Amino acid sequence: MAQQEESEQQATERSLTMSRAMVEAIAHEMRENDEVFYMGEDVADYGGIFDSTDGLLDEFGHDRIMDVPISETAYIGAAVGAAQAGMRPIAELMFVDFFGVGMDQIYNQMAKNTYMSGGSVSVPMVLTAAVGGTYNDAAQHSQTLYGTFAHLPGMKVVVPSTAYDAKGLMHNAIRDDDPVVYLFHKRLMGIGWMPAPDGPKTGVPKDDYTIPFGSADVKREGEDVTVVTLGLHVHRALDAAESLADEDIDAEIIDLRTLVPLDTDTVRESVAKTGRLVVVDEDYRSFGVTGEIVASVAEDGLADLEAVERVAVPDVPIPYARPMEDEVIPDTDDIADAVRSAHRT
Amino acid sequence: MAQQEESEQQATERSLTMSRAMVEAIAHEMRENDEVFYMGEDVADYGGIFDSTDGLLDEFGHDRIMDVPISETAYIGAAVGAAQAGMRPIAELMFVDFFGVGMDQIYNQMAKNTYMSGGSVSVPMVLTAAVGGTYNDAAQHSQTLYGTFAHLPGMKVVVPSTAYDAKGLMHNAIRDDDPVVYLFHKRLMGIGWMPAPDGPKTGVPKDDYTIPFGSADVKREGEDVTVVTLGLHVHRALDAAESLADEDIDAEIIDLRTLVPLDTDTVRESVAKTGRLVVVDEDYRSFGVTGEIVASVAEDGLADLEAVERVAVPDVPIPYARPMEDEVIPDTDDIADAVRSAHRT
Amino acid sequence: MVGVSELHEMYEEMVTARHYEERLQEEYLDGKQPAFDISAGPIPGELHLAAGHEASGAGVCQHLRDDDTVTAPHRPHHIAIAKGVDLKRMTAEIFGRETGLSKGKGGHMHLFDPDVNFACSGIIAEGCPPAIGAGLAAKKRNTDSVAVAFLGEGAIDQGAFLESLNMAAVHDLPVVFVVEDNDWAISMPKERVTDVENGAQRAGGFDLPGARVDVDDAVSIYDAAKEAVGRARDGNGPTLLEVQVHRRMGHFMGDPESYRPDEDKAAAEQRDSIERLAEDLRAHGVEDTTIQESRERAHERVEEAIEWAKDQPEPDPADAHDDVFSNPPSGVTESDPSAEVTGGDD
Amino acid sequence: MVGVSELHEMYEEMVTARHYEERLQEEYLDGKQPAFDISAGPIPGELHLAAGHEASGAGVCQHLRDDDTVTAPHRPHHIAIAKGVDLKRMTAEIFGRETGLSKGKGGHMHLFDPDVNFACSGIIAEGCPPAIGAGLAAKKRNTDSVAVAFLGEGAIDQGAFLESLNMAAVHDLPVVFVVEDNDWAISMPKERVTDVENGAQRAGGFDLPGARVDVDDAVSIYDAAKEAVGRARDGNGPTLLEVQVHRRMGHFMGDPESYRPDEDKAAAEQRDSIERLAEDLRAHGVEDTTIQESRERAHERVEEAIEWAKDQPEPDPADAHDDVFSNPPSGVTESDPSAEVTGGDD
Ligand SMILES: Cc1ncc(C[n+]2csc(CCOP(=O)(O)OP(=O)(O)O)c2C)c(N)n1
Ligand SMILES: Cc1ncc(C[n+]2csc(CCOP(=O)(O)OP(=O)(O)O)c2C)c(N)n1
Ligand SMILES: [Mg+2]
Ligand SMILES: [Mg+2]
Repeated sequence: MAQQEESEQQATERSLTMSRAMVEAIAHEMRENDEVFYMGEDVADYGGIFDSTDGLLDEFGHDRIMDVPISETAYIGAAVGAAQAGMRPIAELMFVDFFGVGMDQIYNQMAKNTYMSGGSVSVPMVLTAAVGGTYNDAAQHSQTLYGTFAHLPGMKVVVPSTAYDAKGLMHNAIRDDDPVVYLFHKRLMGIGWMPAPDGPKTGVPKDDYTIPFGSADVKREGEDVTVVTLGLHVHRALDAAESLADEDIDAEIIDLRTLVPLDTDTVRESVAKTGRLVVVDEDYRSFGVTGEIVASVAEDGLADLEAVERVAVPDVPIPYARPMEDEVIPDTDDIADAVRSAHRT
Repeated sequence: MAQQEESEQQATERSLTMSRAMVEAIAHEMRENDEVFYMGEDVADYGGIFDSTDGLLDEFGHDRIMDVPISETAYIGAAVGAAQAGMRPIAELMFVDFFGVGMDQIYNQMAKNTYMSGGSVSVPMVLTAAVGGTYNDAAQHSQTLYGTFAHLPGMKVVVPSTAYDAKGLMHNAIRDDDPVVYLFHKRLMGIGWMPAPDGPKTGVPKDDYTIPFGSADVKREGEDVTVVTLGLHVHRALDAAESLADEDIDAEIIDLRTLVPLDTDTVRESVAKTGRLVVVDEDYRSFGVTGEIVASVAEDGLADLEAVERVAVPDVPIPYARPMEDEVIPDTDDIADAVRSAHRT
Repeated sequence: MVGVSELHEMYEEMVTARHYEERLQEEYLDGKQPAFDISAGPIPGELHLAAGHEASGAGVCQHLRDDDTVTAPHRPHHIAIAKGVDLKRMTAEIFGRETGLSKGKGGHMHLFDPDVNFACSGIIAEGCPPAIGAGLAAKKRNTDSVAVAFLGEGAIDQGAFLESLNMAAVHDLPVVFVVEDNDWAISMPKERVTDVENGAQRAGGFDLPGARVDVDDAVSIYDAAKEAVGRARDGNGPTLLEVQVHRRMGHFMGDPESYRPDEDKAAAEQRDSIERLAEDLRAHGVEDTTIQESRERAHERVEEAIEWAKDQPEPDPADAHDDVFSNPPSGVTESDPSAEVTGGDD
Repeated sequence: MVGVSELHEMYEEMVTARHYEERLQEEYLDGKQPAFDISAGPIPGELHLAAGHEASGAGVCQHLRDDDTVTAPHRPHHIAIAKGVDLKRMTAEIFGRETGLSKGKGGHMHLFDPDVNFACSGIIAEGCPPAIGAGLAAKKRNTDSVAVAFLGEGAIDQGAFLESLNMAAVHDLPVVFVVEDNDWAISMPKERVTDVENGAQRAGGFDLPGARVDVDDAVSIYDAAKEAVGRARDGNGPTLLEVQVHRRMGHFMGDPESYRPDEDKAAAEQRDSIERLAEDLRAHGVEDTTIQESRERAHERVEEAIEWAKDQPEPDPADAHDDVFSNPPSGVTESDPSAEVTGGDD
């Protein structure tokens, strides 16, 4: 009996890496629904360069875990066509940095067909892509491009930061009737050769569950400064909050989880409390996520705002060498500095 | 004598449409420099669908005004290669909405090669593209996409609003050693079949002259509210200012002219004076230009800010039918309303 | 061999399509004369008419069922008519009315009729990948539906098309690519943009069968399409088919066509596939009066559709905020017309 | 026929390239063993080594001058060496040092050496359009320089390549496309992604000449490239050339290659183009000692470059803010290291 309870406990509270959690959701949906399939480069025998499909080939075979030619336009567009025919394809863009070779299908077809058809057509597909730097892969393989996708209407944009969220958001993404861009950060996946920080590996229920889009998660409550962030930088912000606590600065950390829809309510409520806003992301600084969050608070909560700081990649491509990559990707110290500065104001 | 003076006066103060002014700059640069050439679809015999190359074929022939296959990736990339070889190509993307078929060349090569080479390579090319709506061309042919290009580092982004600026900015664009994205608004060009408003047709000196990038133009001085805008909406904002003047609201209108580099100084100075900021553009509202302008002021001039309003295309693709297109593209009334609302605060 | 009743069907479709374009031209230019202003008149936006392309739509779609998918490019009307798209709602869409296929949101380059699996895209060649996706879905579901992607000869230089040929071939998808060669891509003649005279030659590089129909003739196109669609339906993979058609009007309405030699335009007008098909019908013993009746039915159908469309209400401006998503997120105020929208006209 | 001195040059280049990759492998894995952590060790980032591809770089570049342009893909070292890229600065770049070709900003997939007109891109097939642009520039300037785009066999399904074939053909550009067929695109064997066994077949669809060298042999590649480069240099237009090579190491360092049959890997290791070329040299009467001297010179050159590179300083973090533009706008504070940069480490 005790043993069974323990294993049940384990069953619901196993710790999984983000990649295992994501794969578990995909496998579940594929079991439940014959119309779900996965297309991408090296997703079959390799299991996804970043473990996004690891193990799926064995259960589902090459017909449902499909390696495709290096023709992003053709296969992402094929996903659009299959989705419009009622299937639920998942198409993987190996690195988000490659969006430019398939962007017309992503944006002019996938994202717009529902609107351009006046709603008579739906495009229930998921576009997955690996994002992020921190391992010196340089300018064409290290970006997050969060802002680029969030700016263009017609796509829901999901950025999980933990295994628990990755699973629940993936269930939601596959079941959603709209195109969802699901951006997973390489550094969070828990890949053998790219050690993750501690945070993303979390307890994950075995059963399926969904996390609704548009609900930000308050990862840490705090009274002094609101830090809004997502992806890898949730963990860096939490680390910063720990060290700031020693200085009696109490930071509230908000993980947006989805950019479209954007949960501005949670952000505004927090700023109403703290009066100080620091936005942190791993995308380029200008014309992107940090600007939007600041502007959305300034529009409706200007009176609450006493200080604003943005921490992001300066407007330069990601450099290769370590000292320079470290320089441009915000780290815990950069976040702590910004919070201190906001707190001083 | 008097007659000669008059004709000199005429010569320097002829009124030109924006398209004539743009073509005049291109022709001048092509005469001066054999390395300048123009590539695009229908730029030769047709003269550019939006008159961007009208008349150039006659003087320069098919070798320098080149029609190319409908292969945006190939010919924009060819421009990158020719530019790296030291030529000064101008490549035209017929509508900016088609960026997705050539975005990898635009962004991963054109915009990044200088940085990725540590500065050993330059890419002195101009990418021209027609932008904008107001004539019911629907979701795939009506966008400005200002924010998308401005967000991604490595490109200078130019948006002229008058013939005078169009010429001076084009001279600068062709002479600049970096990739310049030159976005001309169809509605401003003065095309026979798409009547322009009054503003863009201006006096234009016959000689060549440059307008430096990164210098916003205060189109109208005012004490009460700062309106920051660009492109077509400069003229709509000026119209709004006229009607607001009758209500004793004195709006200052700033034309950004370039998004990269961005002249935040002029904006901040103006807001320091007025305390009220309205940002107007014809791009999608979220994660774009309006957010950036608001955030950049909030960061450094929060204390000055008493009111903030954004007027932009809501986050929907551009609809076709007139009442709906009119609904989503900001008009003079929308701008006036926003200024009033900011003024009231 | 094609039977007389099928000839007859094609004929009526082609007459419908031709008359449709002529009538749209009239309606479009109404209000745009003498000075052509793209924003004036009852039909907004660009308009690409397909007069001279009718044989392609009719000859190919004759082999298609409602469950077969078609993707069409910016010049879609003749194909839509042949595929059985609801003519009234399509016309209402072109006039930008609320009861249009897309509630007025799409316009003439973005016609979607899920009932007959018809879709468009205004981006050159970008209808090809969704077509192979429809083919992939058919294959996965083990049905015998097929997908047909139509494109212009100017589109055969675009990556989206070329990648699609390869992917269709390697996955043996039930897809037919139909290239409508009207000799022009706006102002660019084919020989300026590719060295290949026969677009079907592209197929060889990917090991799928390619064929070209050199005459603008519905029966020849019917025959070639029969083979291609049959191959797809029987599970034998994709085909690339190029068919010669003619552009009888400008690229879009308002096109001065000053780049186009007069002889070329005149020749396009002479080689009339509709007249040719009428002769075929006569050769099959169909009476002139019967042919005339067909014409009249077609004309009536067009008039009815246009009349109906013009009677339809304009969309409510606030509708612009709907339909971004099939499943709109509850938190997104921007697409909620009742919310305050600063960019709007409320 | 190739002369013995050219054979000898190629041999030394190939040995240099092979030893270079072997040494980089060692350096790269240093610090990444026993647990492979991509962020550890002296060489950061991904590393795609070209052992087994040497014959292609040497055989093709033997015909090139400094003023000819080469674009290479993510697996560029052997090509760079054959093209005469500065080996020391290239190595410093790979080690991420300040004196690297790109001051440490580019890394091994983004090697640029304008002195010999060499460039790379890590995006599949996207080096092709810039190569045709270099060809276009040569043609416009009336020089006899040529451009060569290298790509892998996995890249022949990508639009950028296919569009480039067409544009090079229609403008008769002095360009050679060299497809290095190593049988694999990461884990995907060629037959999974295209129906065409011979990649050069793609050429037929665009009316440019195509040729394939079926054996991983420097002399055969030299001969085929001589014809192709000669054609371009003589103003007779582009060629598509596919050459068989072998991937002796994983796709990138750290690739478990569990998808790859042991026999395939073993076979790749057997068919060694370097050994083959040594035999050719011997057949031409070159002494073993001379060959051995070549090898030693090559090894020394590599060791020197690596030693030099490892001695070079790391870049200053603040340098990250420079070089976005050749002509930095004065108003842009973000790329000014002296300005306050919140996203930085200052
Ligand atoms: C990617 C892209 N580039 C350019 C255009 C602009 N454009 C619209 S139609 C057209 C010509 C198409 O020619 P073709 O494919 O032969 O079709 P046709 O118009 O002759 O029927 C062009 C260049 C576009 N819609 N999409
Ligand atoms: C557009 C694009 N898609 C995918 C990738 C990821 N990728 C890098 S190398 C590679 C395989 C390339 O195979 P091949 O062209 O045969 O070259 P090889 O690695 O065998 O030398 C892939 C898919 C990429 N870099 N760019
Ligand atoms: Mg055509
Ligand atoms: Mg390969």
